[in-house]
Amino acid sequence: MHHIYCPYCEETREEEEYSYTGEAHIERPKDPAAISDEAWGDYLFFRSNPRGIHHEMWYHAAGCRRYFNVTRNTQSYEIHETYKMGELPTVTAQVPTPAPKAAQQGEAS
Amino acid sequence: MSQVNRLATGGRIDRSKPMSFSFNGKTFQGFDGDTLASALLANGVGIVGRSFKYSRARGILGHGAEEPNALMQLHTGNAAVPNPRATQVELFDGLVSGSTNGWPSAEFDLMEWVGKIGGKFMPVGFYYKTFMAPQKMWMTYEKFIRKAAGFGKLSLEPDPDTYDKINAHCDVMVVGAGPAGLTAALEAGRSGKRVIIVDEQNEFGGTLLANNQTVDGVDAATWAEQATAQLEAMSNVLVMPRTTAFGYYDHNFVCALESRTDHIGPVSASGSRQRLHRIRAHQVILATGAIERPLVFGNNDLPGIMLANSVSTYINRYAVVPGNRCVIMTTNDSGYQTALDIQAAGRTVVAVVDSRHAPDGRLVQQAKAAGIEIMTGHGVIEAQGSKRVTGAIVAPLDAAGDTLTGPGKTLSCDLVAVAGGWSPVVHLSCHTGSRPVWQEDIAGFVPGPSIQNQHLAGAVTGDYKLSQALNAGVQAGAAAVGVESSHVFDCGDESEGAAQALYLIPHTKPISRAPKQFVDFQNDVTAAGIELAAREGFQSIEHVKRYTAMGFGTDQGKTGNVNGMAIVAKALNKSIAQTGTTIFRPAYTPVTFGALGGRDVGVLLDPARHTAMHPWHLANGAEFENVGQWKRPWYFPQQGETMQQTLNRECLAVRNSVGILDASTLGKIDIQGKDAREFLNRVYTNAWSKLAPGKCRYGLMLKEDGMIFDDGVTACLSDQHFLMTTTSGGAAAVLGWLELWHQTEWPELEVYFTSVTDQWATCSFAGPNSRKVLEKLCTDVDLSAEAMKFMDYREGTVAGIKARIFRISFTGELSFEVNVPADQGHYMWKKLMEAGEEFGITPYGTESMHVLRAEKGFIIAGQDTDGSMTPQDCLMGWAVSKTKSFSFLGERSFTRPDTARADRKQLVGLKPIDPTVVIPEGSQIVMDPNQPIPMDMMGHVTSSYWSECLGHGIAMGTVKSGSDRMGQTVYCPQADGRVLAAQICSPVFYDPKGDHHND
Amino acid sequence: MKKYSGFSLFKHSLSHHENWQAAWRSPQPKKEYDVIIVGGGGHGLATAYYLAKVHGITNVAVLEKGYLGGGNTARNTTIVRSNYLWDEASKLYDHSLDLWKDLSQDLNYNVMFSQRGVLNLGHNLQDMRDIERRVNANRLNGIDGVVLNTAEVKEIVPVINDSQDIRYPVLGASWQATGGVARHDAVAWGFARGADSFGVDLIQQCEVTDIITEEGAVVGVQTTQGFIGSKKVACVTAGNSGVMAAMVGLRLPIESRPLQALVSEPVKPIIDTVVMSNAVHAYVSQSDKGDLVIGAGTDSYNGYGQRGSFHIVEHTLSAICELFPMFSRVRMNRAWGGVVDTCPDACPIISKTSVKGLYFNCGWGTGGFKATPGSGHVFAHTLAHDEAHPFAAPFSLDRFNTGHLIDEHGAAGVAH
Amino acid sequence: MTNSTHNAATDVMESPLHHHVAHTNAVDAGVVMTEDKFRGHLNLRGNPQDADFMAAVASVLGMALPTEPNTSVRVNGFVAYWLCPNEWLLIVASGAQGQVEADLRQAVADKGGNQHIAVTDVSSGQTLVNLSGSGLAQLLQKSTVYDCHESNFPAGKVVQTTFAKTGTTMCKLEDGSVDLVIRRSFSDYFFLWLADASEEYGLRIA
Repeated sequence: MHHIYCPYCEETREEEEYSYTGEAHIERPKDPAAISDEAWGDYLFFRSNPRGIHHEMWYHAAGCRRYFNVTRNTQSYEIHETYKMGELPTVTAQVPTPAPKAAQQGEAS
Repeated sequence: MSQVNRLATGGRIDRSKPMSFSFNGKTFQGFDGDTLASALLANGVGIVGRSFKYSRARGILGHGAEEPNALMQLHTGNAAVPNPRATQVELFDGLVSGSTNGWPSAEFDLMEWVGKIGGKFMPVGFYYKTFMAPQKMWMTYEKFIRKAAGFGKLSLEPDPDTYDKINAHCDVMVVGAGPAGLTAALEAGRSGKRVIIVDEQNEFGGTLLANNQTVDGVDAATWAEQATAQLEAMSNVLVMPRTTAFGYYDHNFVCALESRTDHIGPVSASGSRQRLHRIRAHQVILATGAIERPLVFGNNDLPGIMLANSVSTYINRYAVVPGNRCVIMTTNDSGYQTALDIQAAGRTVVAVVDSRHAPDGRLVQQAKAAGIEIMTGHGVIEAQGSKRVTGAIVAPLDAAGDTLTGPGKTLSCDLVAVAGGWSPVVHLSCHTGSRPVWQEDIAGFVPGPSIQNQHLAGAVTGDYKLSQALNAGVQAGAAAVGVESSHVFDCGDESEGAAQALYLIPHTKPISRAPKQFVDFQNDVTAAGIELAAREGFQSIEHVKRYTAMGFGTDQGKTGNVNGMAIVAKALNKSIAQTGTTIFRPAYTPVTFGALGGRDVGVLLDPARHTAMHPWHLANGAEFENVGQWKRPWYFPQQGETMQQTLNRECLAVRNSVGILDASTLGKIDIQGKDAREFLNRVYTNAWSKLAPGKCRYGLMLKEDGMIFDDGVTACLSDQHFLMTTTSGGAAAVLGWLELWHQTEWPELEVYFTSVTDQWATCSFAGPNSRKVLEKLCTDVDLSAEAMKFMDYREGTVAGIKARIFRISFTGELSFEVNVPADQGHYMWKKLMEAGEEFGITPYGTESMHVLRAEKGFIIAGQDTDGSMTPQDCLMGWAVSKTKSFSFLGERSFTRPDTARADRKQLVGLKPIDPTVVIPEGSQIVMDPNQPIPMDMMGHVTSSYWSECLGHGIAMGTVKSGSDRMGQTVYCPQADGRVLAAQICSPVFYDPKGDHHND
Repeated sequence: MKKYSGFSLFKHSLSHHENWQAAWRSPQPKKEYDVIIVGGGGHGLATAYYLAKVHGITNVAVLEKGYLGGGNTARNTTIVRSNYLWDEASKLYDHSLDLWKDLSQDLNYNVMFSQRGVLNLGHNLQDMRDIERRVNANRLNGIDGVVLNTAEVKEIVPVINDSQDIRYPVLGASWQATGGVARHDAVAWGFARGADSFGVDLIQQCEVTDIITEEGAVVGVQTTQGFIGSKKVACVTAGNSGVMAAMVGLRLPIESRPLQALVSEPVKPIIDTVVMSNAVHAYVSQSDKGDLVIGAGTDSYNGYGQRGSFHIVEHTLSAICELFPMFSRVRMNRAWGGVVDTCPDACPIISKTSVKGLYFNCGWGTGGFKATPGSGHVFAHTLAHDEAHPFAAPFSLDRFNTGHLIDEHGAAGVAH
Repeated sequence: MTNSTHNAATDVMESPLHHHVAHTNAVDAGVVMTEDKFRGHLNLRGNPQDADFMAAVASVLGMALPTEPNTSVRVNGFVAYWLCPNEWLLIVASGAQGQVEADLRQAVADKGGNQHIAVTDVSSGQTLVNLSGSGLAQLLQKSTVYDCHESNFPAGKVVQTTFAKTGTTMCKLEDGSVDLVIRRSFSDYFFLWLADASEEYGLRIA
């Protein structure tokens, strides 16, 4: 049961007030028409999904209705920091997650 | 029967309050302060149940949460409670109890013979090795297996009790009110911080209540009473007896179950039976103590074989001595205390059998001085008896306790008290993912490192001395509130000799041939079973657990696990540290479903949302439909009407005169700001740059994958002010969606969103006479066809109320929607009904609305779309702009290979060939109904109705390349064998040119 | 492999069960294998079994970081059914159901597959439309299923609350009589024993720490027991698939979420079938031991902790008490969590990757147990032929780029 | 621009909780509920860093908007709740919301009119409920996951959080009672919950 600090309400609140909304820092391509189907598919669906440090977005649905970022360990569920939209994390994984690159299909199938 | 084992004096029972209770149909007497277990033992009841697999007679082993055998069936009728432990049931007058197993009774169980004979063929894992052929027979075998399933029995009637929940917050949560918990709470409480202390028992004190020691010169039990009174006097401390902390979750969230009325009667007379406390604590102190381990030897499950510490507890706390001639089997000094207690109670100690060769502790000396016979370097290798222990075979052991060094002899006895060492209660600390650590010196697991703000105190750390527990509690309490304390308690001489780590006592025969040596009593897991599992390759402790079912019982292995792990380790030639332990999961002790569900049942299961006009709908006989959380009128039947007759009447009223619909449930989002148009351009498929104030436009909203997510009409109230409508079920999701994009991607856009769903009540009235109705109530807006065109928006006064008027239509008829502040919604509705009376204004519900819109081919997002439909699939390419400079959400996905395919399923109209037929919604569509199964399915029917206005059935459905198949006949094979044929057509069945709504 | 039977039990009882042999060997890893399967859960073991049995490929290692069948196989609510909506999914799951029917005999291991029937309840009109649609699709695909009304549901589950005045009344259900439950651990053990008997090496306590590639092709894996070579590496690691993919710099369309389940104390049999309700998030059956086995919803966040948040369990049990008002007096014995690999379309990935010789079988989300034999069977084909089995072909990774998703939860909301 | 003014005629207006007055009122009730009906509720959005905006609002309300999270300001019958860094709930006298909205827009326009603001009348979509009594603390514990202990929820504090299975904005008052903002469509559920949760203390509708 997470206890999460909302950087806008400046209080730690119960998990029930929030909803999780996915990996953070995934930027929408500036010119979607210009990118390949692979790159678009990657943006839509492919995620880093690490075991360990994860930067993710939560929505303070029952509170201030702000989205914000959380750096959380997906194994221990420890929350290292929460930070506002547009800010960058200060706690990052020692071994960085791989650069975005979709696992693509071989030709045969 | 008299209380043969009850002592005349002593204990914490109230002899002035006798209580009568029944067990397996017989009536007994006990006292206030008894547990069902202590009362049964007082009355000399030995057999309390039968074992699960072998139907062996079982008696009470322990005195608390660890009890594996004494599972009861309590109360009768709808109050029946299956499976509570007799050791945790407080006695009350009139309590009705019984065993959960045994046929015809627990005392004389015929299944015992099946177990005795069949048991030989039922080693662990035997199910996996047989009953395989033929496969179909398994269900038949299983029927018999299931007959033996389960312990207690549930009533078939609904539960008469209620359960509720409390959210609590504190600075310090103390789990356990034994010596360590009490001093921890006292220390923390003195700081003035908010403290909660819980204990599963009715009385605080834990081991202090059955202890002969003194605390700072005060008798232990008296000290506990004083400490409890001090805590109760602190306003910042919440003292909760009968409350079990059963789960420890992340970020110091602890769940505790408070039993509020179980000790009073079978059903709660008023208030809740149990209350779940959801506690968020800054600091948690676990003072959960330790549980004594039994030892594994032949027939060690016979009634009359008990934990030594439990025997002492029954004597000291309940004034019950559960036997006359007692053998104590011990591996450490604590067994000697039990011997002294038995002797003090006036019963015979036959011998203390100590596996150690040269014990010399303080208690050993006391026992010697008391003249108690001590057999050092010996072990009980087998118990004798059938329904109760009658003797113990004792044999000499080598120093390691591995091998017998001489012949055995039999000691006659009716009670064997077993002291096999202690297992700290590490359960809660495991719940948050911390793995327990084996500590060789105490031969037990202690809590491992944790990332929670967690402190440990007392026996849970493997330190069993009373003074240490009290002092550790002080330190934990001080640390939790950030102070220092130097208070040290004195409990006299507590010196003890070293304990021996012994789990299985060897027998003259190898394990596989020895009499059954039980490890897990509840699941009938034996040492031989564990050894067999290891032999068969189940080497991980988790495998052993799963293969043998060790630790799977309702006691979750509280007494048996460590012994089992030791036996596995030995079989594999590993250390216990290497073998490791299984993980304890919540709940520490079982928790009623009712308490976990709380009050969120019945009408409170989920909020039912109502519109301002809801009272009118109720008063006028509406049938309701659940739409999201909303209750919407489904149809308004009149006396004697079938549902179809109602729909026909409602639909014709709209087509021919005027009908009225409560459309308040549609989501409404107020959008203001300079960039509102730009924002709409990005989230909708169509263009919003040029929509003039006073105009409305329909919009489709897509997810980034290009699939329809929501739709609705948005009105331009002023140049920088829009009102968006969403589907009834989608309002919250759409608002979250808009905020997501605004806050995360486009914060530079100056736009604000505010939900106004609840602010506005919406009356939608449709039909050729709708203008006439509105004209009667609204004089300040020119409602003429020329002045107020289709998709126009005006502000005006309707029935004296400032209103927003929209000329939009979901029925294909001339139609208006009037929004008024919801406080006046009910009034507005009534005024419209009055005004419409002369035209026969007819209220209609969602079902007629569905029919009317289907006649016009309008989609319902979520019914005609399913998350896999693009606008093009719905033949709504007209609503998709190709000229917007910004690539709107979802646009890019249109050009993906699959989304761009020509043979995608498209939404088309379906006209049944037989006009009287209404094709069932959900029918699958095929081109050739005679093809063999599996058939090539082309799509399915999404919406289908009888159209009274058109005089035939109509339907919408998805069909592969549907728009290229106009005029083709498709077939819908039904489960009953009928094949319904339909012709593919435009989904617009009614007024294709739109003359009516433009009227 | 010594055959198990009632007779063998009798025979061994004469020697006090002292002579049973190990169900599988505990070999040291060889230097190189034809195929390495990473993940010794049900799906990985089934893959190994069918690779050997159907394709004759026996120089295979299954590498398991913990113990066999210790992941989601050990943690699920064991529901088996095949009444999925879309053709692609229903073919795959029905293929699996076919294999289930003879699995005990095939493996000579009683996996206790019990076809006690599965009900999927509908609580509102759209639920019922979806049920009709799915059952019709099932029927025309040759999968058994009928739509039941409330009274018919009540007949099958007499203890269900059939009142129409409750917040979300039971309006009806789909009923797949051939669905049911199986003994989850036995499935892993049966496949393990079967694979071992063909010579497959099952290596436990062997964690893969890296996947080694040369020139875009797999050459082996680095493990806690050293380097093991192979030109084909198949990852069948469920919730850990993202971690495996990251080893070669790939990402997957997968997020790993906690999925919680719980059991009650054993009580005398009270329900005979599997009852599932998506709308109120509750799934229940009763085991042969008497436990009520209950599945809860997925937590919304990513988590590898094998535990989720308490409120998910609370929510599920309020729904259970609403559906079965007498169950509120039964007690929860134990609750736990698995790590499920959820895909955007609630369908699996059975696929090659851009790295030659690297294959993934994952994304089964909350519904993988029922697919165990089918998943292994088709994946073995994919590995053996370096080309997807026809039933597996739609489940390739590139559907996320082409848009050819098989949207089971979008369409029917029944992903469990 | 919308100026929705309420008709004063009370038979025309129904508050969200109007039909619950017939509740069996307990003697010595531990929980007392009072609906403060028909107050004007305005949702206000704007940039608190924009001095012109803040000044404009202050000129209308006669008080500065609260900028500290979870706080409120209460002056001359105006109440302003902080909802998020750029959002406030203004509670004004019954029927005054139209005028206040117009005044706010005018005041902002007077500052140059370039401010990015939004004012939305939500008076009818929600209602203000006051809860008090000796059972209040426990009732709140049953109903919300927020820590309502006075050390965490002092007078004047405003919190948006859950209330049973719905949401609320609640404000602690000086007298120890709590004002709750309840959405209209959830008000029947709210009352069912309240009646159930307060049963052991007794409930009186004032």
